[in-house]
Amino acid sequence: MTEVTYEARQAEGASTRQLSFAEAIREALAEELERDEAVFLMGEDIGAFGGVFGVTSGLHARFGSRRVVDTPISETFIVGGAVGAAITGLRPVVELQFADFAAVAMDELALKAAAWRYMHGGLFDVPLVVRMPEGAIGGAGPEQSQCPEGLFSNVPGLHVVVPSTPADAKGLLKSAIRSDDPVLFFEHKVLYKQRGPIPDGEHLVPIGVADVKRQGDDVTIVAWARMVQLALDAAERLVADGVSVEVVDPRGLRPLDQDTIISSVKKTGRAVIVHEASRVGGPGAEVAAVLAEHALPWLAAPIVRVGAEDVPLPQSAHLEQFVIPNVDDVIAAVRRVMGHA
Amino acid sequence: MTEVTYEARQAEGASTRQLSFAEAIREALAEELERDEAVFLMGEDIGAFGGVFGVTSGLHARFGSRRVVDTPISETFIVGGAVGAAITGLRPVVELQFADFAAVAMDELALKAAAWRYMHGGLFDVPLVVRMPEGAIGGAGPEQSQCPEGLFSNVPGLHVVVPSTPADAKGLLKSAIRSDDPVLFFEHKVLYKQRGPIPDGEHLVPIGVADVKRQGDDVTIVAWARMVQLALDAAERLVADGVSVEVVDPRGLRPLDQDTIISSVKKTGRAVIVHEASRVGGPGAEVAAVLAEHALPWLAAPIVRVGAEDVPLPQSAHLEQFVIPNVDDVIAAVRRVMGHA
Amino acid sequence: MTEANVALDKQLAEPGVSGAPLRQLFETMVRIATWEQRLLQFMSEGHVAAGFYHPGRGHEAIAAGACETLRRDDYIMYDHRGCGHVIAKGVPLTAIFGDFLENVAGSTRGMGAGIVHIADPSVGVLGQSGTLGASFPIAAGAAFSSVYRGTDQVCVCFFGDGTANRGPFHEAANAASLWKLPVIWICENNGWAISTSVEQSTSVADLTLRAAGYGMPGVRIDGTDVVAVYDAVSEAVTRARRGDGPTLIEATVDRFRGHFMGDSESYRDKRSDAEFSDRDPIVRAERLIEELALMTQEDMQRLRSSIRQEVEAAAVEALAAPKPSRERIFEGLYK
Amino acid sequence: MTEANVALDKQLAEPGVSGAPLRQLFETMVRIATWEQRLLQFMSEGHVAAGFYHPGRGHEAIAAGACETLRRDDYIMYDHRGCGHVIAKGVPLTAIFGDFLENVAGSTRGMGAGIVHIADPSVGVLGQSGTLGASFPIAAGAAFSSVYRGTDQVCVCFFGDGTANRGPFHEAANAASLWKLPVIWICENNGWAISTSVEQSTSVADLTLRAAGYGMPGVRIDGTDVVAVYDAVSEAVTRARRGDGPTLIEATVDRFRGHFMGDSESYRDKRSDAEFSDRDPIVRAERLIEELALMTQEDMQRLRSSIRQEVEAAAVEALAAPKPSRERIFEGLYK
Ligand SMILES: Cc1ncc(C[n+]2csc(CCOP(=O)(O)OP(=O)(O)O)c2C)c(N)n1
Ligand SMILES: Cc1ncc(C[n+]2csc(CCOP(=O)(O)OP(=O)(O)O)c2C)c(N)n1
Ligand SMILES: [Mg+2]
Ligand SMILES: [Mg+2]
Repeated sequence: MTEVTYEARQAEGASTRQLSFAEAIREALAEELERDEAVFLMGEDIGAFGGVFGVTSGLHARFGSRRVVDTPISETFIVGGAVGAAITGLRPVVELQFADFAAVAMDELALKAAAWRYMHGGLFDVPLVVRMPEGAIGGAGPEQSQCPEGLFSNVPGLHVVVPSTPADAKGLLKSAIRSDDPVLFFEHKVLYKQRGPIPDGEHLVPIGVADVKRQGDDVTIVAWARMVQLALDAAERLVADGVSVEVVDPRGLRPLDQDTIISSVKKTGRAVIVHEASRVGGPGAEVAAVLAEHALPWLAAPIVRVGAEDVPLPQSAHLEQFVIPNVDDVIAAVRRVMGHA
Repeated sequence: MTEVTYEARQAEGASTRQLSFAEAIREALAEELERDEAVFLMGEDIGAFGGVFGVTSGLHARFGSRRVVDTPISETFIVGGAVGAAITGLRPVVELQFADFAAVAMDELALKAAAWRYMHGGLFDVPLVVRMPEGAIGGAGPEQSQCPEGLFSNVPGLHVVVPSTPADAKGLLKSAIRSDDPVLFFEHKVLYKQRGPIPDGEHLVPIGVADVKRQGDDVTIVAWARMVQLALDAAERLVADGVSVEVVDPRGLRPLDQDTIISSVKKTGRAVIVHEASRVGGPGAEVAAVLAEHALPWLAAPIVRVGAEDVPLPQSAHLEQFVIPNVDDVIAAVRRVMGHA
Repeated sequence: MTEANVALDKQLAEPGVSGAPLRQLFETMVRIATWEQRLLQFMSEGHVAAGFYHPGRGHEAIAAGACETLRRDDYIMYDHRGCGHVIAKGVPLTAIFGDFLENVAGSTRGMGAGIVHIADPSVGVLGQSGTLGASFPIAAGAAFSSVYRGTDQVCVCFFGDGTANRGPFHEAANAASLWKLPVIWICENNGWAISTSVEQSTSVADLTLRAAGYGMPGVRIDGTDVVAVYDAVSEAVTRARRGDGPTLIEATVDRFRGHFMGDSESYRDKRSDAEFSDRDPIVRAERLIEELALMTQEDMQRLRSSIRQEVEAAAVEALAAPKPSRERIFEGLYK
Repeated sequence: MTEANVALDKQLAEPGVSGAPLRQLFETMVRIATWEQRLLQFMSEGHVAAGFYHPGRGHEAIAAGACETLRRDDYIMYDHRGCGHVIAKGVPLTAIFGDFLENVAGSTRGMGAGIVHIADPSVGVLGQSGTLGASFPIAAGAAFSSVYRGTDQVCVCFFGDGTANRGPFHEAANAASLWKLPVIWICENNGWAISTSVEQSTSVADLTLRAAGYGMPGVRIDGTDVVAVYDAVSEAVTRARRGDGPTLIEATVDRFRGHFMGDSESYRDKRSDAEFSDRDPIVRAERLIEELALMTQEDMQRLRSSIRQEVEAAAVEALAAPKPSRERIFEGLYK
């Protein structure tokens, strides 16, 4: 497994194919289905229909209904059944149609998938991936728009992976499928159509390793999923202010790559944390806490968290925009930590 | 509604009755059942049996099966049904037999109870209390020992209440039952038998107001539920070291009484956060984040969080003790922030 | 088949119109379909986003027939398929348009419709759960509440065939039957859950087979026959009101416009126009009305055009309302 | 009642012992009961905490009869009631004692038993879910896995009457029947879930009425009759192995020692000794063995005492093992 660093990625960028985020995921699924007979997909409408976001499109035609399985609307079965399959030798990759539906299979995710091996003395592997399309898309409402990855920050036994680029999505998903541990894999729905370079050949990205998406000196923005693009846009616009922004994408929350985040903040002395989930009690808290524990003497300014307002996501697309963070919010936060408030 | 301050509580201490934590909860339930016909209790074995921890003992005999309702083992019905009752004029107080079972009713708690009013335009009240016995009791295992209050820190629409004394339990529960919002009410099982003074007469404690359980100058320990006693014990033992510890009990996580916590830390310059849930990604992160945002210049030392190890709670009582925090861990943390590490 | 099952089936097999107010049922169905037609126009005009609406065309008889048997203070829990339920239960058309237009004329005062949150306590419309299946326990809880409060309100819970396989059905159905709560479970079986056919998702061809497992009657009806719906639900409501508990009704029906607006339905066979009109509850009611000479073609035309006007007026009124300002997001969360 | 239902009932009504290996079944039951007796001694000696153990006395025939029909590589998901299932499936007694003693002799290598986590993949014991009901989908998933892998392993899922009302049953039962997965659902109906009687919790008196709702046979048997259990489960296993899908078996039984050790059972009527022995599966098997002259009283005594020795040896061996050190808590979480 080769670790893909920022520099390597930049270097290879030119020579590689362009795929959308959805295509990259599909390619990872196809490659792993091809490679390992124990891998199968299961979920609602993922078969001939290709999934409600088209991610698994074509896989049913290629691999057949034994490997790509449409299920009833039964999320506790989808996840719980996958746990049963995983502890008996298979490598299920299941899809919850919307990440929000984690709530109807919470026990299956947080206690069955996560703890089965541990509570049964290490006797089983649980090689299970749960793919979860997440995030606001303009009007899907509080039950089909959340970014619930933070719910699992406190669940030992799980890996929580949240890619922000097609290449990361492909490389991380392949690592997830090969992992003998359960992995929750969050895919921001807005990213599905975004394109980016994909390295040729076998491409694996290790779980739990952050990626510095942009280097800078004055302030560190920790952001993941769709917020990485916001952070990069903010960074670009802040160049005019003479502010040099570093963007660290942890690419997942569990394990959280504390070292990369801490080193970056030790260098810049300032931290802004950006996520789409609501700010109060949100997943950024852990990042802030880690910094308050390990980087306090280096912090030249209070940490600022940017996240959604402390309300459920309104189903009105008009109101939704007022709730989730935008690039201006990120810029304002950076200015605040820079003292330009 | 009278706010009960630390001083008031101390003053009245002498003249009041002593009740156990369980008795205090029972008294609150009885008083509210008596006061308001719309209040009813629902849960598994809470009727004639009095609940597996005996908390509702005697209430069925006094109020009958209309007001104190035994249910099937059906947690989605218990919580979801309570939402249905709450939006049609009743004030259900339901019990999940173990707080861990929140996981099997997560959608009902986090999206139905929490968001029903909001997503339906404010047209309904959801006066619902969910009582949840939580915490490690020596060998109940990973599915019957958790302190899952932190799962709800990021759920707008809920109140999250976690009392540590009989008086707080009574006063907060009564406020919770009278609230028109949904309240999750966590009761640490180890506290059930512990006794403390209860003010005579109507006793209400407002939700979202922290209580300074001990005053001190050098370091602030933020702790709740069973950990308050650990913090107080640690404080007592640290007197010998010449360390003066302030113990702030937020008495709940949502809303989090930031002001009290921030003021205390501004005074002491040092913060230790203690909870029984596991440390990584745990509920203490939000407290640390709030301090990193609002009290950074006052912090003389990095924040230290004390929580369970980052593993599920082993079902072995012998191993459990190595996982959850004890008073020595708290003392070590205080010494660390005091620089005696 | 349970006894009650057989009894009801027999009764429904009798020819004629029972006591159903056919004219009224027809009117409601036309109102539902006309409302949806106008919503589609809002979509093509760009006023409403199309992707989140799940058209109800073909399902009108279930909402109309069922709600006609209810009192204003009875409750319903509806689902994402169309807006027939809330229209039939009496939520003002302007309010429903306002929800889709995401403006303050909406029932949710600007929170929008989404998928789908419309509510009106004054007519017993309790709202919807976007996570399918969560409505089951809430419906049982509302029914519990009416018993507790000593009213005889009933609660109708509408859901799809796909949703029938969610676990909370089991918990809610057991509790409701155990305590003889006044719930009527109405499964609108349109044969599909998105792209997944009921044969692919469900271990029994007849969902009413599940009723006996809870000790309630199960009744399978043609959900495109508004009279059959009215009769079956009337019986179930009577039963529920007199304290005899829930009924499970499965109404078979056709999903005319795909799962969501724009669904190409590549996964299923195309149907002919004749097949559509045979499964069109409005066409079927029209035929019956003519047969029974309850109204002339002219009467029906007049009715249609007056409803078109009513709907148009509501649309115009709704469109005039403003969207809420940013502050709206902070309202209605806590008291 | 379904057809398969009737057929099985008829077969079970025939007198005689079918092909059941009664001697073996008796031995397994005695082993289960003797093991539990020794565990209680560990409790009174203070080696094991009493509060979390849910004694299985009275339920022995179900575990013994069911597991006797299985191959070593077949799977079981058991529940919290006693340790009959894991004993009958072949987990070494020493390992089970070791789990309760929280030491490294245990199957979970020192993690302890808890409520209850014992596992042994080498004999198909997949573990248990402390949140009741979560075993249903896991069992269906294991059965899915054997079909996927092209083996003919079956999975037996044991659960209580109270747990039967959890939602995941619905999802798992539907999926298992839909795909004809080799699962056997065995409900051990002891009439109680803690203090709540089955009448108070369940809307039907006969849980097998729920089978038809999934399109599977439902079989109700006397769970204190080990031969009836063996026969019913044999039939279900055959059916499952040949690809005809799940069966729901409800075995009625008596919970002899209360919900947990120390439960005063103030909530139910006291039973006489005669009532107990009539519902004692071991006493009943003894009577049958005598009747059929399969063994003499002496034979049985010898068997009992040899099992007592076997159990005692396991207890002694287990007790000698050390508790793990603190580092154990960091093992087995991630790979
Ligand atoms: C718990 C849950 N799972 C999946 C979905 C996504 N989803 C929305 S509509 C739908 C199909 C519903 O089918 P059915 O119940 O038959 O209703 P129909 O659309 O046919 O009217 C699905 C799977 C959801 N909203 N909630
Ligand atoms: C989801 C869940 N709810 C409640 C419990 C608590 N609980 C443990 S055993 C039990 C009773 C189970 O009754 P039953 O299924 O009939 O099994 P029995 O104890 O009678 O063998 C309950 C309620 C649990 N463990 N999990
Ligand atoms: Mg459908
Ligand atoms: Mg039982």
